Amino acid sequence: MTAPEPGIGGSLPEGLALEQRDDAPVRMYHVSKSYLAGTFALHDISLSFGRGEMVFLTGSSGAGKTTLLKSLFAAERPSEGQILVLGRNIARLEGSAIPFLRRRIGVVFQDFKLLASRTIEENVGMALDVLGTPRRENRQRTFQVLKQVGLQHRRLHHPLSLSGGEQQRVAIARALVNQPQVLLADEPTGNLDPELTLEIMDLIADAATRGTTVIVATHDVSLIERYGKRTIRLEGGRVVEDSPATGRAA
Amino acid sequence: MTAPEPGIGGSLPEGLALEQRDDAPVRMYHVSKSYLAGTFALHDISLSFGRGEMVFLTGSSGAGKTTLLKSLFAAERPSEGQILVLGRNIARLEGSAIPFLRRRIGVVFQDFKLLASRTIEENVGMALDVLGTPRRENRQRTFQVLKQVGLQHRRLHHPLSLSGGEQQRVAIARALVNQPQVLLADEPTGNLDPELTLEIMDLIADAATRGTTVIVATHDVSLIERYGKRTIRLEGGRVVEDSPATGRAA
Amino acid sequence: MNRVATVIYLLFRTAVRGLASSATTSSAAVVTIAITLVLVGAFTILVGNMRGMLDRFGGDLRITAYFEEGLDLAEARRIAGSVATVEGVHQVVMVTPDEALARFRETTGAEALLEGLASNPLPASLEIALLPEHRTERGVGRVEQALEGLPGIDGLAKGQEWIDGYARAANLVRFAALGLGAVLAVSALMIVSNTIRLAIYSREDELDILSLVGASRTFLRVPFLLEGTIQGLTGGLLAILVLWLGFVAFTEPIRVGLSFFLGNAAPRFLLCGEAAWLVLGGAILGMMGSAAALSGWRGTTG
Amino acid sequence: MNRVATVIYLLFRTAVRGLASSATTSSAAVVTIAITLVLVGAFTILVGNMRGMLDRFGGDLRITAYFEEGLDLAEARRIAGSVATVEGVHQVVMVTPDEALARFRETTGAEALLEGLASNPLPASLEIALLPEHRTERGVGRVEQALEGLPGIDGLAKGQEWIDGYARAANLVRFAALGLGAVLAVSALMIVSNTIRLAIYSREDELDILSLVGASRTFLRVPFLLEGTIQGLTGGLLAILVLWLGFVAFTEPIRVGLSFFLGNAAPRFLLCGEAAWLVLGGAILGMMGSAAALSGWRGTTG
Ligand SMILES: Nc1ncnc2c1ncn2[C@@H]1O[C@H](COP(=O)(O)OP(=O)(O)OP(=O)(O)O)[C@@H](O)[C@H]1O
Ligand SMILES: Nc1ncnc2c1ncn2[C@@H]1O[C@H](COP(=O)(O)OP(=O)(O)OP(=O)(O)O)[C@@H](O)[C@H]1O
Ligand SMILES: [Mg+2]
Ligand SMILES: [Mg+2]
Repeated sequence: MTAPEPGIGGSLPEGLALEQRDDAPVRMYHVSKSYLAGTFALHDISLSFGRGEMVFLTGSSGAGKTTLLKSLFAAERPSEGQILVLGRNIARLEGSAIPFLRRRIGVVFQDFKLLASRTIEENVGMALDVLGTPRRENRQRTFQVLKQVGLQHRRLHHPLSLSGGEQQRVAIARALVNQPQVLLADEPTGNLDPELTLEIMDLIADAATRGTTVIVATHDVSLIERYGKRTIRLEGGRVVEDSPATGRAA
Repeated sequence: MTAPEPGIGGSLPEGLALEQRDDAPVRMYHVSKSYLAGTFALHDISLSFGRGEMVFLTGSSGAGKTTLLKSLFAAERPSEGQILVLGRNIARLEGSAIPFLRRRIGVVFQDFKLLASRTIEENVGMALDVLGTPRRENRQRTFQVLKQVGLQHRRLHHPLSLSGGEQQRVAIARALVNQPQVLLADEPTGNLDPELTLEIMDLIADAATRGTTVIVATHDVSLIERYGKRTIRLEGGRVVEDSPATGRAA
Repeated sequence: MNRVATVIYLLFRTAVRGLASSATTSSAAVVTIAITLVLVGAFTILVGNMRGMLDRFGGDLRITAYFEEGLDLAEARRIAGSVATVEGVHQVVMVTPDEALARFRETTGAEALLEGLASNPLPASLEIALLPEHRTERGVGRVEQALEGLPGIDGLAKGQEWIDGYARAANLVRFAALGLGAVLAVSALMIVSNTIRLAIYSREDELDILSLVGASRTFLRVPFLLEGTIQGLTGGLLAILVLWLGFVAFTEPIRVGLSFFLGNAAPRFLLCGEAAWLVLGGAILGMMGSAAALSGWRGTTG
Repeated sequence: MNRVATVIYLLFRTAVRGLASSATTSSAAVVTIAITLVLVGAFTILVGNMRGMLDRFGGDLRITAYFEEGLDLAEARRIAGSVATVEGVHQVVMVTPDEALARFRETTGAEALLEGLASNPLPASLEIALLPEHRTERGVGRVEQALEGLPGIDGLAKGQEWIDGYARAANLVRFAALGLGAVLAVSALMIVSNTIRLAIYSREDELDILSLVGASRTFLRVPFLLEGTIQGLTGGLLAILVLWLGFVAFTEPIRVGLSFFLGNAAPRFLLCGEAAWLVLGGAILGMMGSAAALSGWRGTTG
């Protein structure tokens, strides 16, 4: 598939598609990213993700899923192209504006990125601290979200004393706690057993029904099949497949 | 299931079973592990793993899989019970003997444990360095195993510039490079796509056919079904199922 | 307003948590800072005491002006009065011929020299003491010059060796204090900032993760600056404590030895102002060290 | 044998890689060590030069022994010879009455004193210089005692003020050097070991991972000890360089000022042995610091 040009022109069906895109919280135009000269982690990617949309991002190891997600919260700058997230152009964003953008985006990192020196509660509350949330509210919301991922009883422990799957759930709780407008989850269930995977994915899907744009990178084919959401497949940094949600007409 | 007592006695079928266990490289007798008073990460586990045997360890998040594996390479000491690995009693092993045991065990850590400051080649070669392997042989074997996991072209890069799946494969390469007698793999395919998962699992299964005792902790049901090997299910630190390989009579 | 209070609370809490969670690193840093400041403090105490000694020591320095023979007392008084107004003169004492003779007998063993004399051949003289800052060759020169023209003054004895010796010693101490003091100050600055830097290096992950969850520049940096300041402050207080203990422990047993060159003056500890500067300096150094370390941290945006 | 060579090669390679991979941390540690050693070195240079000055300064110190009037030259020589054998005596010079008179005229302004005399009333004397380590009240006392019984000696002039001044200054410098030197040595030890400790804290993951892949105690520790040693060594060499540059840069412009109290002696840098000790000390401190840091590391076995 070829990516549509940004702008206003085009035939009616194109125009409709563009209209949907124009207020989409996440839009990528011809984005390329090259870490090493001559190779591309992302290659000319144009995609748009609507409000309340939930999308699966799949593709083999090294296809560029993580890089795509990183570019959306300004952890990597694209080598080429424009990225609009919540109305801001990431390619042109000043360093000082990045934190404000990130506070509206929840991220589940592939490697969790929990602070070993802080308790679970503190790790999750961190996402509220940076917003200046009052103490009491912070504790309440942290407790709530930890309960949702089934870890409220571990809230005073430290990440290193948690199992892999428990750590992953803490990472998910931190991404959800401040009710972000965009939720990026990188392989969020790689360390969870099948039942927990469904529970957690339901939590994530819930966020989408509340209007959050959700992008989930995953290798789990059964998960993709089960949810029947829009699925984008990357291969060598290119979009090789963009199948709409099975609930909608193709 | 109740665990058989260690020792020589018992009826004929028991005796046979014991005979198999007596030269098994990995044996656990009534092993319990408690991190926090009153809770058990492992509870009265007695298991034995034979030479060349490949076993899947499964169970929900926090069931004790990682703890079981850790106890086998002396990263955690059991609170109770005896563990015999390659003829050594881990519960009684002096600190100075631990490195010698670990050099004969390959481990794929759930969180990879790669050194960010060293190249891929150095990370893999590390397992040979500790054996005092000459430089030339080290490089050859490192290259060979990196090729097997499809990463020989990245050997001079650093772990942080690799994708999650690539890092996982480096961790697997490091566990395989010194041809260990026991291979412990903790969720080794959590970050790999389905095709790569099979390729890598074949590599791991190959080690078993060469006589290595292989224990793989995984949540991936399709993997367990596909290989049809002996599968042990943990729940709350107890063995709740120990189904033999489907190739053998139950 | 409530939000600002919350943010300030959070910044402090983050700093305190940071200190608590990296207790080993923090305490290593605090110890290093304390040691550095102990050095600075010990040096200050030493120089302070040496200055005091030199002052007392130099207080014995005298220029003697001999009067012409037969000068009457009133005239001698007048001259003494005018000498007292010369710049750098601290005190003028008149010595009569009899006093001079008594002293001469005492200080030289050469009594034979005076045995054959019927009358006292020694003249009356003025003993001129200088202000501390004028106890130099130049200061002496100035007095000399002022006395030169005066009628009734016959000659001068400058105790040249004394002046030389004193000026040398005083310069030596001043020069040493200045040189070592400068080296020490720069060293303290670099050691403290380097130590805090090392302490922060081991926590880069913290900076990375906070930045990834959307911590602003302020939220990211202020807690670390606070931590550095607290560490510096603690180091400073610790240094004062160690210095005080050391001072008490050391000066007591060697009081006898000390009294030899301190006279009956007591060795003095840091002045209040000096101690305050030491603690404040620690805090400032700690903060500056943190700032330097933070400026070296490259954020998570490529 | 080949295996041993391989292991040694690996240990060194691991150390070098460790240094390279933690370049910022390592260089911060090296700089801190260098600064600490610069302090120690600057102090050594200063004390060395002060000692030198005091020696020259104290070289002027003389005890004068006056002969009885009319003693013949041969007898005076004999006495001089026996005085030269007294413990602590460095040199004995005989001063004839004529020389004494010339000097007296020069040093005191009180020429009037001698005008009325027909013959020279001053006796011949011996000027006795003491060895540096005997220029104390005790040393003078010993000479005094030795001279007391001798026939032909009429009296002694000790230049008491001189001795007091000199002894005070010398004690001051010695005491200060000892005190500050001790504080400095302990500080250097702690700063270096603390710095290396901080540098290692930021690399605990490395220790953990190496231990998990089966690194023996030796393989785990030796590279870190080597790293510490190399850092200490580099810091020591750097310190020597900085000191030398500082020495050259500072002594030249203030040579005039220096010559005032150094006389025409040149200020001296560290002696070779001192410099070697500084570098060696750095290496030893670095190694000890690593050892301390490693002993604080709790392994991966629970
Ligand atoms: N910092 C970096 N420097 C150099 N190359 C990088 C860097 N980060 C990623 N890459 C490379 O870019 C490619 C895409 O990486 P990315 O992490 O996006 O893959 P992915 O789709 O997330 O893979 P996985 O499923 O294994 O996590 C990979 O080949 C990776 O090695
Ligand atoms: N160091 C520790 N201190 C305290 N509790 C611990 C520690 N390590 C593990 N635990 C707890 O022990 C239980 C078993 O942990 P383990 O890591 O073995 O689970 P797991 O089966 O590997 O789970 P997962 O599939 O999520 O990796 C968990 O509840 C975990 O929180
Ligand atoms: Mg990825
Ligand atoms: Mg686990």
